[in-house]
Amino acid sequence: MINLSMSYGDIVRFEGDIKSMTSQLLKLKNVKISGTIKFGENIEEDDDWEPMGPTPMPKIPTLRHWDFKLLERYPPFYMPICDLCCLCTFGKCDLSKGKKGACGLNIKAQQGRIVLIACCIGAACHTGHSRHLVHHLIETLGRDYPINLGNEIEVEAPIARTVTGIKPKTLGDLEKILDYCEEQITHLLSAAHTGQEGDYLDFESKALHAGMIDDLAREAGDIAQIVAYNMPKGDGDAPLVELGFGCIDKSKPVILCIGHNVVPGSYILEYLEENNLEDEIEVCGICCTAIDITRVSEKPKIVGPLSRQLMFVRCGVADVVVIDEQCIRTDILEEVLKTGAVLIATNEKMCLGLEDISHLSEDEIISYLIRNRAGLILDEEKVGKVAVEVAKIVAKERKDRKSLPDLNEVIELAKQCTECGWCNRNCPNAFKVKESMILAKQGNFEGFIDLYKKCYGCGRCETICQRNLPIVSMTTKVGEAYYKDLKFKIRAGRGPIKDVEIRSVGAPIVFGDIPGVVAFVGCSNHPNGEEEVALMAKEFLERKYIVVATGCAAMAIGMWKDKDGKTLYEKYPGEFRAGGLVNCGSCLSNCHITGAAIKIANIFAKVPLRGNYAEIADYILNKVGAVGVAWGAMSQKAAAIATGVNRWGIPVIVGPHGAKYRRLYLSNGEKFKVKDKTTGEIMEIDPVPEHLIVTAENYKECICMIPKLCMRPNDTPKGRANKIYHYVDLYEKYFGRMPPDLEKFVRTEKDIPFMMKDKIMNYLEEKGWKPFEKYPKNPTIL
Amino acid sequence: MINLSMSYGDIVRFEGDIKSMTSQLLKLKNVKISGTIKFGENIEEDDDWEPMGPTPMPKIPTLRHWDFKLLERYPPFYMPICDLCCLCTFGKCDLSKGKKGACGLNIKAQQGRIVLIACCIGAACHTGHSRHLVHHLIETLGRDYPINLGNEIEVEAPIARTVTGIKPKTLGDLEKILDYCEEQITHLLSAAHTGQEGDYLDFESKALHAGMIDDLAREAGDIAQIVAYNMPKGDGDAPLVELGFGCIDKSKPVILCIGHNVVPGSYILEYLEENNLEDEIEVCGICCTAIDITRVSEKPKIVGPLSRQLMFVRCGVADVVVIDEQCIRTDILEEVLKTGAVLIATNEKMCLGLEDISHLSEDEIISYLIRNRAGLILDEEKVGKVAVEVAKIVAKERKDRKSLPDLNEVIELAKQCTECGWCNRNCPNAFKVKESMILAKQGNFEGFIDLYKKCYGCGRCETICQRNLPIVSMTTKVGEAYYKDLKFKIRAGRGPIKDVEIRSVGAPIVFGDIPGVVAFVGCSNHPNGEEEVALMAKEFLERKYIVVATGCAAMAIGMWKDKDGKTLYEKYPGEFRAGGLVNCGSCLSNCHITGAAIKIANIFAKVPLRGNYAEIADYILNKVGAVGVAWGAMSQKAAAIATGVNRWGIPVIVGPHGAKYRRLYLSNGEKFKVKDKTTGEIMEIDPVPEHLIVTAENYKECICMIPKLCMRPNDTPKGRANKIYHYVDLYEKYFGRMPPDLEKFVRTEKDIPFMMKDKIMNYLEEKGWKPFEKYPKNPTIL
Amino acid sequence: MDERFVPYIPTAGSNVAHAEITTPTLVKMMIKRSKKPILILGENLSKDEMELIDKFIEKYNLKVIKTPEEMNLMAIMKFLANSNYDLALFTGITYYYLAQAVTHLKQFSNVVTVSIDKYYQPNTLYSFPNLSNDEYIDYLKKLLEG
Amino acid sequence: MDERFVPYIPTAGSNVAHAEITTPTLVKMMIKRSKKPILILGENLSKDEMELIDKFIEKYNLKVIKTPEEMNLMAIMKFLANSNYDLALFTGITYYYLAQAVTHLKQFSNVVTVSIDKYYQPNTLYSFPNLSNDEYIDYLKKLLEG
Repeated sequence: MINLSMSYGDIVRFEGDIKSMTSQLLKLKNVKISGTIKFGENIEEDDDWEPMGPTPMPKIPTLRHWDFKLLERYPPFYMPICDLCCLCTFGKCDLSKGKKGACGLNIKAQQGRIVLIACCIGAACHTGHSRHLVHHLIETLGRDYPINLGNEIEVEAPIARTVTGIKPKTLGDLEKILDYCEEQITHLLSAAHTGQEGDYLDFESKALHAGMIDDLAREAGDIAQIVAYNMPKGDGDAPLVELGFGCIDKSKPVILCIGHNVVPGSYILEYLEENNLEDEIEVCGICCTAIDITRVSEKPKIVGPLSRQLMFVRCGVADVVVIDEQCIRTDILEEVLKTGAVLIATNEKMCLGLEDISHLSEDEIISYLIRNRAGLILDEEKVGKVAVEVAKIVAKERKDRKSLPDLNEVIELAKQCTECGWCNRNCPNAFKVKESMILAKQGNFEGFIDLYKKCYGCGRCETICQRNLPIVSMTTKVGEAYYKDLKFKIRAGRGPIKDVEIRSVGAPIVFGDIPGVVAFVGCSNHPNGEEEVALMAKEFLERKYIVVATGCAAMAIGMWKDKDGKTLYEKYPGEFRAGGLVNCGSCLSNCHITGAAIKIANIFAKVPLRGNYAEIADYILNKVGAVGVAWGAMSQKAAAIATGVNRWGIPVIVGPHGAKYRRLYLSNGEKFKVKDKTTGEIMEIDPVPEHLIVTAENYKECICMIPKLCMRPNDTPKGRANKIYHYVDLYEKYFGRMPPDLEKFVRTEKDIPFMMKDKIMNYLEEKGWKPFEKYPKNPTIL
Repeated sequence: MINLSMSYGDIVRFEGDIKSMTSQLLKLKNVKISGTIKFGENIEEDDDWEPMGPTPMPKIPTLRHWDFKLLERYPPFYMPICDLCCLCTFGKCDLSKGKKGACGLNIKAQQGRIVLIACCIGAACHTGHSRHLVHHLIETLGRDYPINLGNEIEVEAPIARTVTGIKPKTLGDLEKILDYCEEQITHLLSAAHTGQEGDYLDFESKALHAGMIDDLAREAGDIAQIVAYNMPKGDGDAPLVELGFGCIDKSKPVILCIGHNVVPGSYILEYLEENNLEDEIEVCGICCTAIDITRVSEKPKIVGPLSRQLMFVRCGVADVVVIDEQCIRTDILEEVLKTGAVLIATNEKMCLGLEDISHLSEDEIISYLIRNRAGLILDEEKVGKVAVEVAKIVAKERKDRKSLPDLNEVIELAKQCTECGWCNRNCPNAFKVKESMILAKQGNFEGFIDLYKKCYGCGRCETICQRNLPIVSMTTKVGEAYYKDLKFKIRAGRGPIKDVEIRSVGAPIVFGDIPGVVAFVGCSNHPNGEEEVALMAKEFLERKYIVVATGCAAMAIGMWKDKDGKTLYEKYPGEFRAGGLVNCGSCLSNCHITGAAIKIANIFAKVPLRGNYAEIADYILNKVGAVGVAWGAMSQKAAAIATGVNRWGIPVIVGPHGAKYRRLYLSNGEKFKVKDKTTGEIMEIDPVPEHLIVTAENYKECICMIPKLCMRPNDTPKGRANKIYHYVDLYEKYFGRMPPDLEKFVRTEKDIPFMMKDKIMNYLEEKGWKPFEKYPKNPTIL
Repeated sequence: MDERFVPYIPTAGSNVAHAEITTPTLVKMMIKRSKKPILILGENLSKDEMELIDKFIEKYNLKVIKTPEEMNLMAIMKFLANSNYDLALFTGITYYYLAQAVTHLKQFSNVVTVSIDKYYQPNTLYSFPNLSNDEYIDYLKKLLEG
Repeated sequence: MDERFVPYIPTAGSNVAHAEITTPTLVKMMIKRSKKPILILGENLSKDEMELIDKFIEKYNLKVIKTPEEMNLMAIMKFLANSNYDLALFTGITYYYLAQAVTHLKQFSNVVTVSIDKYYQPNTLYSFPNLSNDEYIDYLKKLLEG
């Protein structure tokens, strides 16, 4: 009997009989050994890549002291979206205006609790996704399959190293990381139960922990898929792939993959390759699945971000829609069936009530799908052949099928509109739908043309329409007719940042000579179309910031062209350097952005990583001028990602709808206190970065906030002058005035950019500005 | 190097060098072994206790076919508590009257989603709790510590065996079970993310899966604590322990433990024993911690269920309040400090913003607490000495401290009442608080006396009171003054049901001769005081049902005395037999109730357990006449427990507030279809059990529903006649009439109890009743 | 806002759409217009109230289901949602329990639901306002007039 | 219910307590009674509206913060909650964004909040009803009268 169960960091006793032993290579049978192994730090000989730091595998309270430091400076600012709590049958309880609920909870703690639940759902989402990937890849490639990101990436898993103390060498090692994630998520979610945590700061500390787990889980998943599918490994020259409605070849059978999980799509690509069908069948994707299949092969095309999902499905271009998990419209089945296409669900997380036909043979599945038009196939390997063969058949059937009304029909439909105006009022953005209808009645499509550009296709206008007008279809048709040039390019997701890139930008970032790293991430549900994010990226690329992107934001950046018809991906290099535009990949790949910040601390500044969370985060907060922009952040995943990023000390800006997350971390904008590590002295400094997570009402505000949130206490005067230059220049460009709070960020005259000296000095005098007498050489809040 | 990572069911490759080996007892150093072990089914020689069934370690879709069978017969019935969804920043979305949300979701799926989230929180709570217990006990007792429940309990873990296929032999084996639970919870929670699951039936199937995980996690935790703390192991004669406000000796220093986790309390008991202080210090508890510390020792006393928490704290009897986790008032810190007592928080799930003083020495902690009155001690071993020594000091300080107003003060306070009436309106039960105030102004306490009995002390009346009157304190004072006899007895939680008990009741239960097993479980937040549950229990004990209880419901049953001053625990035996009153223990111990049903299938009917979920559940649904009553079910845990119980095929009745769970499983009350396993024939049968989860408006309705929900298709005519006898008799007793749906449950004349023949035949004739021509010998829905 | 038009337990409402206030006169009109009305009658009325309700039932020859005596309230809701009753009146049922139960009809049926109890019930389509005991007796009497 | 008194985006309200409808006359009275009023002014007004608002500011010599130009709206909320401004007027701010932001003041301050925008804002304490463009101009003019 051998009875071993180990979890990292434990002492394991084991017992067993050895009954047979052959040569050095043991074939064990009836082993009986008895003894004790200290499992954990000492388990691996070469596990001494770095001495273990103070907090490997932190539990809920382990990093609480760090969280409380952050929360002291950036206290949670709550906007309770509801006066009530309805989570248990004690309630509903009215918590408004200081009232307590039946369990004793107040409204601040309730907000923190809801944020915690959201972050747990987000973290569970990424952990479940990564678990699925790792499980699947271990089944196909084995537990020992090595994690090797190439010679240029030695710090392969900066988050895992820092958080868990594990340096993952094989896919099997990633399982230990995910075990840890699942245990933490369970404890965290538990704390949201009625009658558990009661303090808002502790809820926030737990939310920050959930965010960190989310970050860690994403890293495990992305590393697994990079090594298993041979995705680009930090390649700045990753290929440019096609993006946009316009690049889908409708003459071929079309397979559309929606979601986040690369596995089913990869089997489709494999089947096509094996059967030399790559040029016969069009494979395209929406949302992160799209990004990830283009990291596997250059052939598939990216339709666009999730905000274009309903519109594209309504187009009826797809013959087969393969869905996996996350960010898929929950009415996708109904929508796909309306177009005459076939839907294949492939993931236990989204079964949609469909019959599980996984046990059938591929041929049986194909005929089932042709008869029934939709089914659940949990054996992803079968999806390859099935999707392709069904697409071939369905494409023929559907040849003359029309899904959208034609323009005349749009006019006729518009004429049915009663002009009640509820479409405008049920629109999350209060867009002028009614007015577009009124124009369309006269054959004037200007309203719809504008709508097409701005709308993110949620369909709430339709659901409230008394006449059941298919407003999204009408919008889509007009868009199709009037936007002829929907063909773009995006650089395939390159994955992590190389160590060598970190070495060359480390100093200029830490001293402020590169004015900042701006990461555009998350969903594309912002109120004014994809273009806004592209224009923001452009602004900072031109100013030689490092611009990083992932997920739907990375697509949005590709959906704008300059006058020469070039996208930003064609104009700017893909390297992590000043003026570089780095598409890391899908939402999972967000880990490489925090990863880069960590690597700056480690590779450039030699701060030890292993189990050393707080010191690394403190370094980033004080010295790495990075800011995340989640302009269309929509989901619980986005909440978890942002909160995880915040725990590392990186500020985040969200769009106006982000206010519905209910909680920001805002400082009071007054002077901050830090310690100078060199002298031990506590001193007052300028309030940088000013907030940890903050909303911006619009594009202009966001653009002007970015340079400000890139400022850090560690900036050299030259670096700060550079950052101030952009802050002032952008404020003047977008608001036609000096920034109203500039005086806070000028520490001494040396911080004033030479070109703006007079102007700024005049302004500062007006404000009664006084320079700081000193500021810290080596700032820390620990 | 040794590099082993194992999870159940996997093939593990391992490598390592053996550099030194001493005798049979190996001291391993630089081991190098290479080989492959098939870990899982074949790992243990004696792992062939039963061949593996079809579904060990089921994933989300594995038992979906079973769920869909249940849900077809008992479709979810939704009562949407809110028209909106506010879970993502797409929203808030109005889902009322058929409208879809921005993600495409409809209101049915949204209700299923909320239920899933609640069940995940519940399951996380129990899993986290069990993980904490197992982790702690492995640290102190070792991973190999055996699981042995004695000779009379061979099937030690019926749930684990059925669900996972594991027969846990050591504490270490429980870790594998919890790993599985955590992975499943993560996947399940993920499915609740925006844009994942979209079908209400699949949400329900996932909720059922979460419920099953909850059941499994509870079993792991309760088994761990039973073996580690030597709690009663199925002992029908477990000692009677003291219960009630009245049994606390206020002359001694009093330590009050609140929550669910036995660990800190057990250290307090240990310290008292070691220092011969057992008679000097009074240790008492509220909620499940109270039950579990009395399973460790007979000395501590149970104050009462969670509904008495605020009242008892307000009494000021406790000098030190030790909280652990779950069902604790979230304003406990504020409440305890008001009484001058000291609060010790001991669990990462409830930190309450307190300073973590775990790293200090016990003496330092004591003086910290005396100065600061509250702190967080995560090293539970230290809690033993600290709580006791602090209690000694604080008790002296507090000697003359008064927490409650005296009766004259109550009158003076009442006089301040403006009679605005908002106390009544903010009371979850609309109790007549204002009227009690008005009476009290004249020194008449009748209103408050009645309130004291019925109120569950949520404090919502206080929070809305414009005059900030301490209504709960006033009620408590009146109760203290007018209820002199608050001393009761409860049988200490005996844990599992013995195999021998199962053998003797198996046949009579399955054939219906024992009319049913009624389990009173869950919280005590029912609108009319503890007594209701005791009276229900009494009713069924007198009728020779088997009555089982756990948690706060088990306490409520003890809080009623007959005219001789005896509680039901003193009047009825503690064995699992007709007319027995079985207190299994805390909420964790609910697992033994489903466990008993499983064991009936296994031990009596020889249905194989291992990895054989659906067949076991099908057996229970059709043949085991058990019903759960969660009269005051309040929390997400209760939602998870009930849903888990439902998946096993056991119906549950919840009190009127249970409607706020938003979802019931109701049949349409028409004939059901089953297959006769013997003949393969599909046939119509009587609709039993009629519902899977249903609310009752009041006590009377609940009592009359119990015998009905104990009916099963497998009842013999004699058995069914017995069940019908009680159904009719109770209906007549409580409603003065025949049950209005009786005709549905009389299959043939043989089902009619002899004593009621004429009456029932007359009734049936009126209703135009026709007998079934046949009914199945061996009913199944599989 | 007039407290009489706020749900008696203020958190009982389902958020966006709350019942319109109605009067005895309007209720009588609704009954007359209804093809198939029904009264769901709980246990919580006083003797005086019950006498008036009995007369009301008689006057309009109303189909009645007593709950819980004759049927579980949730089973009634399920039944009504699938029935051709077009008007359902409610009184005498535990306030918060009805509030929760009737959301089923609110979302999943077209039955016109009316609370004729003495507390304003937000989750029916129509409801009397919050009434004192005397006012309620008065309302019930008005139901019998004409 | 009158649609003019339903939040312009009907889901924008915080559930239990929604703004009381107010009028230009009442707003003028509130300003006069206020010790320290302030106007938070967004970017979304038309030229005509802006001209009238400018006159209104001048007439009452109002302290103004322009958002986002001068300050982030959330920072303004945080600032107001800790200030001694006793009356805060709002107009020209993205509707749903203000709806969310102002819940902070609703829960955590005693500032009297008033929306003088053209859409009924449920989460201030007082608000104009939903108005057409013409009606809104009319309301603004009334603010200047007297």
